[in-house]
Amino acid sequence: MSSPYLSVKNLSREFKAQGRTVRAVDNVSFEIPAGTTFSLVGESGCGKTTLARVIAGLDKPSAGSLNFAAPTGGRVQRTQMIFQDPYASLNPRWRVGDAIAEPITFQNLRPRTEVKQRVEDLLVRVGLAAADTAKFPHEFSGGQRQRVSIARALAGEPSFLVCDEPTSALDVSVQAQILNLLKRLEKEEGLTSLFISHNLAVVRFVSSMIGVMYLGRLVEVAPTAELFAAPRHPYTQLLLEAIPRIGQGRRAVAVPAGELPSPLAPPPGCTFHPRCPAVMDICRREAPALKPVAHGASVACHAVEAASQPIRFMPKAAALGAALSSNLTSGVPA
Amino acid sequence: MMLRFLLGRLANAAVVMVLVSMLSFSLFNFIGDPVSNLVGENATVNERDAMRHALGLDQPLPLQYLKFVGRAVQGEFGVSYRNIEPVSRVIASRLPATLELSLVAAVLALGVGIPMGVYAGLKPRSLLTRGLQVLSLVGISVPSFVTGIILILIFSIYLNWLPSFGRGDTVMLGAWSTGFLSASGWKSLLMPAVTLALFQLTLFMRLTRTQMMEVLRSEYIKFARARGLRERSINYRHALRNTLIPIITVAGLQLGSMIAFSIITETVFQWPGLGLLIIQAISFGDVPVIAAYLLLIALLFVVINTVVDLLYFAVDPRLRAQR
Amino acid sequence: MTTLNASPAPAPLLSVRGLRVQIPTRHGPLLALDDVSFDIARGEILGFVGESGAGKSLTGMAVLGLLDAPAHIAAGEIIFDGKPVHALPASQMRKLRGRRIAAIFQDPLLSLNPLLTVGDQLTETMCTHLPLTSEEARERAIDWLRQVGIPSPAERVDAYPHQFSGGMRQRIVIALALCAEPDLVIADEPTTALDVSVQAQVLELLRTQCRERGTAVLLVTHDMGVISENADRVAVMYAGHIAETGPVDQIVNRPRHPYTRGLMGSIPPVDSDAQWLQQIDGAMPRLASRPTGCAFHPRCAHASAQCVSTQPAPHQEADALVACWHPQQHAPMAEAL
Amino acid sequence: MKTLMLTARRWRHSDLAWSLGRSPEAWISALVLLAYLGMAVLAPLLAPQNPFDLAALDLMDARMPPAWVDGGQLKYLFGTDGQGRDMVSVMLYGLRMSLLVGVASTLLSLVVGVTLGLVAGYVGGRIDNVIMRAADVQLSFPAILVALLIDGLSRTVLPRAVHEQLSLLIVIVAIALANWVQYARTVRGVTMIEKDKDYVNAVRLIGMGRARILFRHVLPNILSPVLVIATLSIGLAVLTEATLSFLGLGVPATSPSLGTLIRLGNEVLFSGEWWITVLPGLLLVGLVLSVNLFGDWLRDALNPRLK
Repeated sequence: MSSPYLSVKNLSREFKAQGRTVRAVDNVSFEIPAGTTFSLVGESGCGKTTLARVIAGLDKPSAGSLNFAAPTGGRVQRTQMIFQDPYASLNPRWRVGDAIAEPITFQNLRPRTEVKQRVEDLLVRVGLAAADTAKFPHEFSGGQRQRVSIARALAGEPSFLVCDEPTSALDVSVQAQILNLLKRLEKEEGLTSLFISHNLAVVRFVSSMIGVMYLGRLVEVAPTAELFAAPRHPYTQLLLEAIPRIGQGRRAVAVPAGELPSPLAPPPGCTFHPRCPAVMDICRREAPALKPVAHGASVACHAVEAASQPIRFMPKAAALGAALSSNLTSGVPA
Repeated sequence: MMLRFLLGRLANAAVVMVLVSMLSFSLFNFIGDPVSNLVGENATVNERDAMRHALGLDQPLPLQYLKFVGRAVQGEFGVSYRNIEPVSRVIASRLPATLELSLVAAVLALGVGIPMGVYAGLKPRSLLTRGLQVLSLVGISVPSFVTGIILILIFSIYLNWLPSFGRGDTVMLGAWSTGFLSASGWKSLLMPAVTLALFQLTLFMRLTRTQMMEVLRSEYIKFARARGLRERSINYRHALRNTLIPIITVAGLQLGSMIAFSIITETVFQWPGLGLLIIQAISFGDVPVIAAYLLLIALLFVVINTVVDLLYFAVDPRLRAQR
Repeated sequence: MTTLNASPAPAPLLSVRGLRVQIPTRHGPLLALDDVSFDIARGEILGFVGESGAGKSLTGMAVLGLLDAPAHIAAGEIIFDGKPVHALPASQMRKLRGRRIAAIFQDPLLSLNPLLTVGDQLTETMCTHLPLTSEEARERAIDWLRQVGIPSPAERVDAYPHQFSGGMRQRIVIALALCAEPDLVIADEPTTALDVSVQAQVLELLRTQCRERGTAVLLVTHDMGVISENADRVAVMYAGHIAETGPVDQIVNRPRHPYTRGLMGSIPPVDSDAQWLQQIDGAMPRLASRPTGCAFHPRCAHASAQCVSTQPAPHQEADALVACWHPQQHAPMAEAL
Repeated sequence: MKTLMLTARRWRHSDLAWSLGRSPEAWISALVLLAYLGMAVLAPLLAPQNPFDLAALDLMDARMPPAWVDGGQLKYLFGTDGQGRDMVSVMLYGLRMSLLVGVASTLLSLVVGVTLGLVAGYVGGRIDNVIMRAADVQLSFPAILVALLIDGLSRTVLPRAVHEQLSLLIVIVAIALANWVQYARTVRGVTMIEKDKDYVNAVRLIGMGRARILFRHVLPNILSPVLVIATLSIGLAVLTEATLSFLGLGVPATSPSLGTLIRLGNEVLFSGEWWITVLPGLLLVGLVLSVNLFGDWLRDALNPRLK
């Protein structure tokens, strides 16, 4: 395991809302080895975007620390970010060429004469045409705009890249193009990156290490293959089961009870206990700490700690055979 | 929740009132040397000092300010230079005229403006709506004094149906002189009220129309249509209710400014209200009246503002019942 | 326009033939839907999948008669329960909506009127279409809230929409759609705005409620997983045209149309590791710049002169209808990657 | 030069030019506005008589009706006013004064309002609170009243002679002070939305300071809403000036504006000389109407949602 490029220790971020303090990010710690992609996955309100903004430096943490190791190969520690909404991540009144050139000129990464050529190279590298420099953002599709954002991020010659749901607003075929592009560029540039998403399939494709977040807390961290092969935390199992599968037809999904509680009033103790099938007394009182288990994974759950080997909280959904044939017999009730 | 909202509004109101009272206090003391007005230009120095002492102007500023506020609270604003009468009595005698005029104008503006706006919002293509839009454009382009003059030209000079100035004969109800009880009162009230209402009326119409069209484009109206609800219910029970909520706040603010607009209308029609009083006070430099008027307008604005907020709170369930 | 094979099954609840929707713009009329034909049987869940701008929601709105002006039906017919409805006067179409054809929209936070209680909105919908006194309607409203899984319905019936979570609100929207007992529900991206755990619950609710009542569903979504687990048959839309229609198992596991195959390939797998996603280069053409012939030909590896010149008519391939001159042999998807 | 060509080309194809051509109200009001501007600028050349050159006035011609009314003379097309001044000339100069004050005060309130709005929106926190509280206090006094108070009080504070020279400046400042809140609030709203947008975050990541981001990135995006308010508020400013002059508090009598002319006319309304007040009134309404018409079109044309 190469030395961690970024290590996050007990990071928290609180907000004042309607007279109450809300801990959007609650005492999170993890490390990202150099040159790898670490993903944070979770549903809305779990704090992954807030955490990403703090790590990128756009927001200050309320507590905890964040330190980058010195990048290898004489590079300078610089962070760049790719955002979710392609329509808000480019200044509508600026030509894309100027937007890409700005990080270069402002941080004078290139002599003035070479800037124009550098911008054109970057555009070609992300799959656009050199002549696009003079165009305005409204002349591009969503997918093309994300390519411009990627080109602008690369222009800043970052050593660390934060991707905040970069493909959630895109259609599937365009998403595939952007994910392939990101994967290729990260390898070529040797970037270390943090990837944020609510889609486990996308996360599986891009990352080497995955952290699952629930209501501001990191409930499970594991290498990608391990997390999908043997999910340990009940919430991770719930997430994996709930994702609709393709090609297996109707499945008897054990639909998890309860609603996602509002971050304004998190339940006491382990915040997942109201929805957990193996809830114990201790779960209602005390929040479990994130403890390492086998194969480089770590999990925060009293039940897992207590049990000797992994527990199957959620029954694996049995495929109900092929989808109903077309002559409309009334289907087996799910 | 409701209490915290109320306290917030009252605190806000207090801040505005303090700021305005400081403004009017500074008017009172630093502008137009009150002493020379009372003592006369060529008074000797010690006569001036005696007067200054009598009026307590030599005391430290904050003390003077507190005494000023103390007196203001009891409605004591000193003596009007122009009418040599206590300011409070001058204002009290003029208040009913302005309030009655503004009330009728407000009813006219709301009663006609909003329904026209609703109609224009519901039927954007109809001929009447186009006509209303042209009318509304003219309405906000014509200054109220020009409207007044044109009305006087037609109805007073040319047709001689209505008096072109004054308030007609009024009846005293205790301290309140009202023009509502006499035919001539109403006849002289008609034109000024229309002049005052026209500007606000067009504003309400345009506002209601835009808001109505906004609501009609919303998702819950589309869902209501998808459920096959009757057009009447969609337009009035669903759309209108959601349109009126934002209108309340703006209507409140606009009615507050109605009082200020009355200045022009009262000047054109020589309507014996506060508007005319303040014009005369300004051109004469009658500082106590100006200062008192300032405080009164600010108080009126703050009261209307708070009432509007409370109304907003009462009507919109999203504010009232927190989850 | 070919006639579909008159399968022995009963007459379809809804049958759409050669539907063409035009949107006049300053650059001339745009063809948003081009010769769209499909059937929905009673109690069947037909999925409509495709990328944004393909025209799937537009089809739903055309069936409901709620096309936003200036879009309008330029040609084709919509037969509902044997009667043509595409040219019905507004007053008659209104009676149909809610009572016979209902709708569910995407964003639960916007679909409910914020100023009326959920009870009011339910009772009004029922009283508009069903002969009920207000007490009966209120009773049914509470029962409906219970059926869609709202806890303590008797108290919550008088609550306002902002007092419910996103998932709960979408359940209320489903109740509102079904409470007038329609035969067909147009569900336009019903769970796109919800989190995955809540999405599973809402889809399961929609499926069971419609199954129990024999209500047919036109399920419009861009999520192939939602289609695969919920739809009986599916139509794949591309640039205002149906590329392929058929039973979900055949379309998902043995797609014939190159676009469907490309679409399936570009979906990141959940249950397996992938190094590279199959990528369809280029992007779906905007309405204003639709290519001649088959709209997919510029991005298709198998395009021929015929594809460029004439638009392929749908023809039978096993149980599916494919609009392509060179449908791919039915090699299962696994090898195709 | 190249960028000018580029922008001109972009303008011709843009939606703005297209919608201008399509809506008659827009290009008619645009033409009328240009005509007004031309009349105002060329007033000295167009006016048959210099109303301020007392020698040229002939008291005998005072209060003469317009040419088409019996008793009128062709020499004074619109008749003459109480001091024998030719109505056409005095109205042209009046228009010039009204436009001058209207545009000047709008520009002043624009600069003040936009700057305060930007700072309040971008910086937020206490400064935002202070500015918005000031706006609240300001809002409690409608524009006319604020202008009135400032103008009136300056009349009592400054000695008469000084007041005469400065009165033009005072009126402009008074109207500007009354209208800045509109700009401040709109700009604050737009700035608060834009500053959270990702393109601002992207620039913050390369270490650019807040002020530079404000002017390089946020400012260009608030121009179109500001432009719309500016157009509409010119009409309002002209109206406010006319009202002040009508109440006798506006521009000095030596250089009358349309409002002053209307006031002078109003004093003689009852003795039958209706044209002295009606004609300047119509000119004023025509100006404000075309400004509002053009402003309405501009707002719809620039409104992204309606496009």
